[in-house]
Formats: sequence, structure tokens, C-alpha cells
Amino acid sequence: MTELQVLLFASYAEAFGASAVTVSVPESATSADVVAALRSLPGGAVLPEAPVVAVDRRYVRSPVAVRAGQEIALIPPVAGG
Amino acid sequence: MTELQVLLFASYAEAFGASAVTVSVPESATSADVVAALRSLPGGAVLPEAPVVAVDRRYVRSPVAVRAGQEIALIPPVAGG
Amino acid sequence: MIRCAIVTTPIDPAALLAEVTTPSTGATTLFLGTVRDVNDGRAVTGIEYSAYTAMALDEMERITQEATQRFEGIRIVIEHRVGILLLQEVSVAIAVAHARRAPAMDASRFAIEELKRRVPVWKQEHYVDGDRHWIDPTAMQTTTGASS
Amino acid sequence: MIRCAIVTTPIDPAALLAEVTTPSTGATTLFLGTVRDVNDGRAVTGIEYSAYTAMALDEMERITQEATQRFEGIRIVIEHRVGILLLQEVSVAIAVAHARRAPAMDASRFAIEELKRRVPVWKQEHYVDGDRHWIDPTAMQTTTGASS
Repeated sequence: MTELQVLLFASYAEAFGASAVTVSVPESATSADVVAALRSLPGGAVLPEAPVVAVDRRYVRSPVAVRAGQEIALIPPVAGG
Repeated sequence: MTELQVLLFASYAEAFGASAVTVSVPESATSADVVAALRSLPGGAVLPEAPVVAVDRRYVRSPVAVRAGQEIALIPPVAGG
Repeated sequence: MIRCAIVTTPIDPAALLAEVTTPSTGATTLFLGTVRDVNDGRAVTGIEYSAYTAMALDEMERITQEATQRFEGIRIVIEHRVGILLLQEVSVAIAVAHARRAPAMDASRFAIEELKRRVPVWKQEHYVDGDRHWIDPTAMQTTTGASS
Repeated sequence: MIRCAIVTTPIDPAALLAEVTTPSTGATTLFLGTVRDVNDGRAVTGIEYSAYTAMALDEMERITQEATQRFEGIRIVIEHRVGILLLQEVSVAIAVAHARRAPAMDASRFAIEELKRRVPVWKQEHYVDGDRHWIDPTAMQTTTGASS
């Protein structure tokens, strides 16, 4: 298992009560595993079926392998402008 | 015959050497008659085949009857903006 | 809300933005036409704008009325400057505000396209070599390079 | 020429216009998003904007790079403000200049549409009754009126 930090923003940060949380996932984890781990935490019910994930400040459209050292973030529906 | 004043602007004013000229036309004259009269004046060669005419500050698309008291103008190709 | 003007002094874009923006608008657009240094390959020092002022104002009013009908709820201000303008000076400014961005942007574009097509304003470019030339957007480019 | 910024102080539209306009540009456009007083029928007192700043900047850079490829020769500056904004304050400003107006206008529209679609910025509306609501543009309007 490895520990990964996940950045949270806006409504997600509010629901989890934190702007970042750490989850334990297998070494060969994907972004989908990270989402599943988050969903089991208090506040995890806020997440939609397939929340948008960004890795190293880029959107990832389908599950990708993730590892410690990457900047992993969950992106609520954006509302800029 | 009646005398009509015609406003000139930009390249037309430059060619005629005046910002307004007076032409003599029949009582039942149209805007086309006004243009024909202008064409015979010094500088009239500058006019294209069908110069744009405005009467009372509105474009007229085909020859219309004109009379003294109206504001008649010849409009060179516009280039605002 | 509509206002159109032909002005002889520098246009203040920030003032136009403030004029159209209200607590009920959510999008404001501004279009500025500015004098540029090269046209058709010739070095320009400035442009002299002239207008048939009374009709230009009427035509600008008609354009903004049409814009208001097409894009309901817009607030629009148009100012066109006349006289001799130097490089980078603003010749025309169109400010539009609306609750939403699409009508604001569409109305801005409609207004500048119609203004260029219909408003009786003319420009004479002044070149580095002292020559001057009336701009005729309807003319084809000639082999002498003197038109367009 | 490209510049993108996330700012915490008021945006100065006139400064952005001056930044993109040069003697070689002939058309400058500005788009401003401003806070409006009513959304989805509820009286708004202000909006709190927050961002994933590092990624928002990267995404804005990517959008402006794409715009530069689509509309060659543009000069573009985007600023998005974060923090609590009151009615009529500017949340986002996009200034674009080009020799000709069509690329300037097209690039402005491209940039705001992409920004709204992609840049990780969020807003929480504050209402007269003290309630607050995260805005989700992807949500369908609900019967409670709580979504927009």
C-alpha cells in the first residue's frame, strides 16, 4: 500500500472538511482507486459517480496509474468567469 | 427649374473643392438628376457610376423625387471604425 | 439603454464600461478600433477621420435600435471620434452589457459590422512620405497599392 | 504575446487594454464578467470565487496558447480574480488585440468559452437571506431553485 495526498476544492473541500486528504491505495493504484478510497471517507457521499480528476495539473479523462509524488486533485464542476 | 443644395464629403468634397454645391434641376427632379447635374460640374468626374445618395439623413437605394428643403447628400464609400 | 456620439476628443474606454455595466449585467464587452502603423504595406503616421455628423449619429442610433431588437436587454454605447488621430489612438469604441455573455458579444459584433458598412465616416491615411490617401474599403486593391 | 493571472485585487480593465494594444494592432476587444444582483431568481449580495490556482494558471496558459494557434498574431491577456466580490465587480477580464477585428473578436469568444469550460475556478453565491450556494453550471435546474 502507498499513501497519496489528494487536493480538494470548493464543495468537495467543504464536504470533506479539508483542502487535502491522504488515502491508502495499492502500489499499482489508478485514479479510480483513489476516488473509491475517498468515497469511503466521511463526506465522500458528495462525490458524483465519476468525479473529474487532475494529475499534475492536467485533466485525466479515464483512470490512469497514479503514484506518490504526483499532484492529484479532484475537480468539482468548474464555474469560473 | 429649382435650385438644390447638395452636401459633399471626404473625397467628393475634395474633388469639387467644396463641402456643398448648388445645382439647377427641373421641378420634378429625382436624385438621379441631381447626380447627373453634379457630374457636369468641375470635379464631377470623381463620381462613380451610381454614387450613394442620402436624403434627409437616410440612404436612398434607387432614384427618388427630391425637392428644395430636403437635406441631400452624396456619400462616398464609408470607412469608419 | 442606448447612447451614440461623435466626439472630437480622446475616447475614455473605462468611462464607457462604467456607463453600460450595472448590478443587473453580468457580461460587458468592449470593442476598440485603433490607428495602426501600417496599412497595405505603407507606413502610416496618422488618420484623419471626418463624418457627416448628423447622419452618422442617426445611422448609429438606427444600428443600436436594431441591436436592441435583436439582442433584447442590451445596454449599448457607441462613440466614434473624428479629427486627426495618431498611432494607437482609439477611433471607435462600442461597449455592450447584458445579463449574459452571448447577447453582449453578438451585439458588439453586429454593431461594429453595421457601423463599418453604413455609418457615413471617412478616413484619410497620412503616410511617412507625406502622401495622403482616402480609404475606400469597397475598392479592389490596385497594382499601385494605393487602394484598400 | 500572452499573459494569464489569478489576482486577489480589483482588475483594471484600462491597464489590460493598454497592455495588448500596440501601434501594429487595429482592433482591441475586452470581455468582462461582473457579479450580478440576481441569479436563478435569488437576490445575490456577492460571490466568493476560489481557484486551484496552480492548475488554473496552467489551464489559462493552455487556452491562450490554443487561441494563438487558431488566431495567429493575437496579443491576449486574461486575469481572473478570486476572493469575495461585490455586485458589479469584475471577476474575469480578457483583452485581445490584433491587426484586424475578426481574429480579435473570435479569440475573445474562444477564450471565455474555454475558460468557463475548463479552468478550475469555483464560485459560491451569497444571498440576501444569508444562504450560500456553490454554483454548478452542469447541474439541471432543480425544483427547489437551489441549483442553476
